[in-house]
Amino acid sequence: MAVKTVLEAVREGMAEEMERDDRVVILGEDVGIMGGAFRATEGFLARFGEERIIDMPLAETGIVGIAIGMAINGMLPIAEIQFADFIFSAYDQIVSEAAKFRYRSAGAYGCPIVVRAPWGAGVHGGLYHSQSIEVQFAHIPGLVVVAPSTPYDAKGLIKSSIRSEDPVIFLEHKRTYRLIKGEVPDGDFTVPLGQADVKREGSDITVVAYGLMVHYALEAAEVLDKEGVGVEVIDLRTLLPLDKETVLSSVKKTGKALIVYEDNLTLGYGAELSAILASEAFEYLDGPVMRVASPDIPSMPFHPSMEFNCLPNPEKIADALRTLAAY
Amino acid sequence: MAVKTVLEAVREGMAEEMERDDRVVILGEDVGIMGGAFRATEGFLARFGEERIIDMPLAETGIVGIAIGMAINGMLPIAEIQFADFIFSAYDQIVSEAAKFRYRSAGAYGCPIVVRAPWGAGVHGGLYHSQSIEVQFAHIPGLVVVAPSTPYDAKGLIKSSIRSEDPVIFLEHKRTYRLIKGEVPDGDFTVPLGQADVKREGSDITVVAYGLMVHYALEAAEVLDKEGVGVEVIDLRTLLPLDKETVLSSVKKTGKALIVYEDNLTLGYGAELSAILASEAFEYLDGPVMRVASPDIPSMPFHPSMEFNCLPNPEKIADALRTLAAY
Amino acid sequence: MATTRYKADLQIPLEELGLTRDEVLGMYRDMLMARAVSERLWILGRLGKVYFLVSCEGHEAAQIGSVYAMRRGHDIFIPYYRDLGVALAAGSPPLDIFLHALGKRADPYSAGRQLPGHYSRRDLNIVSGSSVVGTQIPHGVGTAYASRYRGEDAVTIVYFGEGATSKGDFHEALNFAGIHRLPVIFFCENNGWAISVPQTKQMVVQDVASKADGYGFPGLSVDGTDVLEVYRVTREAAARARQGQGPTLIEAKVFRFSSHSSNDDQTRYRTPEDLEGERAHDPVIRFQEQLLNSSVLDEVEDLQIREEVDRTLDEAMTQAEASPDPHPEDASGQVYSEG
Amino acid sequence: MATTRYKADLQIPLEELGLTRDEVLGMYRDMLMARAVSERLWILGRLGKVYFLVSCEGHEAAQIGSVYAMRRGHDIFIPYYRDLGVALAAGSPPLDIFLHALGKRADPYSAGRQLPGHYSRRDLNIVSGSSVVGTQIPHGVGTAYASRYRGEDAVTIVYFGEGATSKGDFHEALNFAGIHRLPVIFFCENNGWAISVPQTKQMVVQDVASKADGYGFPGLSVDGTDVLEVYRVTREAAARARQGQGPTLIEAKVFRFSSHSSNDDQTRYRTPEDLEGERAHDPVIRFQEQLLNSSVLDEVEDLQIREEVDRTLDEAMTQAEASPDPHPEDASGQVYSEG
Ligand SMILES: Cc1ncc(C[n+]2csc(CCOP(=O)(O)OP(=O)(O)O)c2C)c(N)n1
Ligand SMILES: Cc1ncc(C[n+]2csc(CCOP(=O)(O)OP(=O)(O)O)c2C)c(N)n1
Ligand SMILES: [Mg+2]
Ligand SMILES: [Mg+2]
Repeated sequence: MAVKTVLEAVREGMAEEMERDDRVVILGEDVGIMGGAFRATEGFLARFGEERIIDMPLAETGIVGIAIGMAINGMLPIAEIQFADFIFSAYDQIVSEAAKFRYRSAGAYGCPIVVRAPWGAGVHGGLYHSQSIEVQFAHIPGLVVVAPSTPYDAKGLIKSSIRSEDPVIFLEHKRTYRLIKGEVPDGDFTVPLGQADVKREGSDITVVAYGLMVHYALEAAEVLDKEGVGVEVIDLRTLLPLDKETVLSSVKKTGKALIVYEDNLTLGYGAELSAILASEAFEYLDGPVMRVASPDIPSMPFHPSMEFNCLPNPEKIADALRTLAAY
Repeated sequence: MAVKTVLEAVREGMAEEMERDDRVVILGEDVGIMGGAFRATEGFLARFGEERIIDMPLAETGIVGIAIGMAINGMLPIAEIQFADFIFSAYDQIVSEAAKFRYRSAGAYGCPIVVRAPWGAGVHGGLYHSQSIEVQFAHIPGLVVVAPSTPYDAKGLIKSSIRSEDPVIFLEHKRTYRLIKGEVPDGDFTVPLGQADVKREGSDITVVAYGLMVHYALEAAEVLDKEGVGVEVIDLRTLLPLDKETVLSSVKKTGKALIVYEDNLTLGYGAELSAILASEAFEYLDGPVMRVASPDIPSMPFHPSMEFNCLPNPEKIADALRTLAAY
Repeated sequence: MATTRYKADLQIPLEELGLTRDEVLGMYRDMLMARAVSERLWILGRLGKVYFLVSCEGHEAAQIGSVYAMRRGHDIFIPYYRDLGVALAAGSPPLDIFLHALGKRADPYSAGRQLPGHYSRRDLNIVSGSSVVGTQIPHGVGTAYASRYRGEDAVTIVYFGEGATSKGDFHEALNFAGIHRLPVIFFCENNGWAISVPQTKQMVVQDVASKADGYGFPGLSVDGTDVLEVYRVTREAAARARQGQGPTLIEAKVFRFSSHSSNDDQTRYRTPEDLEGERAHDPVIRFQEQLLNSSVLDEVEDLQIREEVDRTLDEAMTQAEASPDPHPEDASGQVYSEG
Repeated sequence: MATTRYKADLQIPLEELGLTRDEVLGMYRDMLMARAVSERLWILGRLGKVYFLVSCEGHEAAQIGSVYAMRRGHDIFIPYYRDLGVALAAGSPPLDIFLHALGKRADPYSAGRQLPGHYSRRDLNIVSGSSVVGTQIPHGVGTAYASRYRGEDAVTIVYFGEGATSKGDFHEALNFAGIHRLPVIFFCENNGWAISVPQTKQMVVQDVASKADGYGFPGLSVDGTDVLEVYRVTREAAARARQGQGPTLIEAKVFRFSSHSSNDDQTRYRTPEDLEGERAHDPVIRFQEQLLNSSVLDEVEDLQIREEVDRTLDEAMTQAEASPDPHPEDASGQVYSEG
């Protein structure tokens, strides 16, 4: 086992699947000779050739729409959206088409595409290179939405996503790409879709997070530990379908829940988690279901002083945990 | 005062605003000689001329994108999306552009467009003429999202929306168009954006709804009334910005809350309401926050037997109310 | 039938076209069938049994001529809502269409989930579509890529109206198909109307075919009421595609005889003269006359074929109407591959 | 400066062009300024003071020639991220650009909210843009509609790269503009690259200009390193637009001298010969030679202008760097019209 970054893990996972199954191809802007804006497909063009590593014209509807066509004709395409912020012009193809193919054909046609999108803030990307886009997809039945936080999960989940017969939105937090390192087995292994992971056990408060926020939550949990509060950290990993059981059983144990996400608060992913807890764990709750998220502004402002003021961080999470602990 | 339908109310409101202010124009597919798929602009072409009633090519990105350009150059365009289900190819223009113009220009440019979209199920429209689309917009700071349920509100709110300096997504429930009638004053009046309306008072349970579901909730409330349970029905009217105060003060009074929406359950609008209640009204809750919504399927199936099985209805609402009452 | 309007067609050059007499009669039967199914759907509509329909009347020659030019069962068909004739000719029998229009449980396209007009049969390579105009066009580019990628010589034909050419999906799809010279035929059924919006408000150019110029492959306009001409042009495009010479945009100029759909009333926006005038271009009558005049068919056979069509449809309709409705709980399932 | 490469330009026909000497020197100064601002941004980038930049080097003639052809303060400019030269020439001084690039509170474009390269000044009719490629194109169609609707003769000019022409937004916008013959100029700065994707993988056609055919209005290709030619062509398009003759698509063929942005390294995907070769097409040197050879400018004046540019930038940079950063709480506000 070697220590790898999230980026390396995604790259390795894709490369292995491409070796394994020649139905897998990658299409996106600059994925060829340049190896992708973040270098996720570095070296792929030389290794797999132009037929499988397709530099696309600048047109996201086309990228996803064409990937859909490939998928319904027997291929397993991976469509790369250069930044998650640019996925919205492909929104119609994803929501009206990919998500509904199976249902509308009563099971005759599946649509096994993977749409990869680097998302998230903390990189001074400004309004259009920072966005969280998960709820727009996690609301849509028929889609699978994945958001790993560690290199291990990233590799295991990209492999499961490629093999899945359903359309997967695979969200790679760009701040974690090079920042987060961890042990990743060489060679084949998968992490199942739809399963959350308890990244840290604790008995007093449950924190639910995904992506970069998992790491911030773990940092905050360490701090609270020193203050005598046991914090359990759940990494959802897959946002749709949600692993409700893991969340419910943790909160039934701790009685208190904090949900952390970097998207803006209103109708962010944490809203659904709160709703589930308020209805299905009501009798177990010993305090309000709290959320730490970004404020309701259209997107992250560019200048770091403003950006960092908006983003959740370990301090804000620790503060919320203290409030809950004292409740 | 005359009795009018929701459709007539919207039409009248638009016509009055067009008379009042020649910056108002309407653009959309078939809005001209045909008067719109639902006849919302019937007679407008003859009355206001081709420059103001613009039959558009079949291209939603263009319809909204061009409306945005008009708006930033001093006009007050109303873009009609023929069915809400077709708004997704304009999603990028709405979310990346309309919603962010003011923020990204630090207030220099506003984007006063109104995007009207007939939404909702119950008309045997099948997968692509039935959808609820509100959360995809109500999650986006910078947008105003309006969803009236009565003719009075429809007229008052369309007028406020047209006059608003912010981009408004105006959702007209197509099942209410001709079904729901009510008194509507002739001539000018407005209903303010951002204010919920208590459509029925009651002391035991609060139901929060919007669109067609308000009427179903009122029906269920009548039934429960006979069973001795007092149900308060809040019609949100505006979904973003949300009138949190009205909801919170009602639930603080009743201690119990049911949220009804016809979108699929997961990450539907009710998720946010639940989350707010679970965090800000926690101490007042005498029971779980319940939701009645459609199941998590990609959209409404066509055949009425399946469609009606999916949609919330007065019986399902009454059942949930009974559960809450007994809690 | 007294006057022969299409003298020029007196002879049908079967050999030159590469068609057998049986195939030509098959085309004719399918055109009659498409027309007759449409007419029966209107009746079922008026009886309140069919909630919604989009008819193919006026488009039959374009739809059926193009399908016959393809290798059915091998090539890939991506129809849009108006393509009843495409579905039929590609092998989906009228029973399918009635089951679908009635939203029956046995509807092979969608099990009663989709609004009528959404043809789909995986076993016949007919691809499921949405109601969103234009989204299928990039799909056709992707299916063509996949066929070529595997070294197969299947060609994709993707259908749409002239209104759909205004959408970004059209542009993005054709652009990519041109760059990669993919085996795909873009088949536009130009009836001059997108519901109430006439072509002059939809585009400046006279011919949709000319839009191909910007994508670097041929665009051809063809009289879409002439089934054999549609066949010829499409067969050439398919041959080019199969030989690696890339895409073709075909524009079939047709007429929309009925209102846009059962929810529409075209007398609101079209003049009586316009509506009257287009009846002179009935593709079914035109083909009938051509067949009779060229003696490929005689009047007795013609009657036999028509009676056979009627019989088939009587049976299909009866069977479809007797078929059970979906159960309420059929609304769930097939959201994901598992479950 | 020893050899004169552009003999054909020996004379500058000021009168024919409708330009005064001052205007021509203004163009020259703005081109020098745009280049120099870019160069300084790279330096600030290397010093870690500027996080991100997109340079206009190689595009200066196209950007500045086109702006001078418009009525500044009256016509509407919709730039994209590479249009530093457009912003400058349209009246936004270098101080603005530095404040913006540094994300300062006083950044007049966005108060430090947008990534550098997003020019916007309402008082100068420079319209705010996003980073999403192509979305601004329909905006330009809408602004043009509004101008004409009010009976004003303002023309909109909207800028984009050749990559943007692949997007649906481009197609939908040009289609509508053609139908309504709107007073808008679509100005494509074709540098042959969309980050690492060469034009051959972006489109089949040689000239972006030819894409206008499908929309029924003129498309013109112009040497985008020749500022006066760009000026002439754009002025004609603006005159046509003002006279109600509709849109024009102008393609200025330019070179991208630097990597796509400060995050990119073009040596990864471009050959040294390619990169070396394009330096021969420096629009700034070309114009300088033209001015000197035609005696519109002498070497002393040239030096004076350059010194003035340097002085202006020294001052602007110092002032910008000293300007306060945004407060953390500046992140809120201006989400809605109230509050
Ligand atoms: C994206 C989208 N916008 C609007 C509609 C509503 N609509 C359905 S059919 C149609 C007209 C289509 O015209 P055309 O493409 O010419 O096909 P035709 O019906 O004439 O065969 C419209 C506007 C839709 N289904 N999808
Ligand atoms: C919709 C969208 N997709 C992808 C990107 C990422 N991106 C930024 S610039 C660019 C290339 C643009 O090329 P071109 O339009 O030719 O302009 P140039 O930079 O060459 O001036 C890409 C792919 C984006 N900003 N927006
Ligand atoms: Mg049509
Ligand atoms: Mg370029």
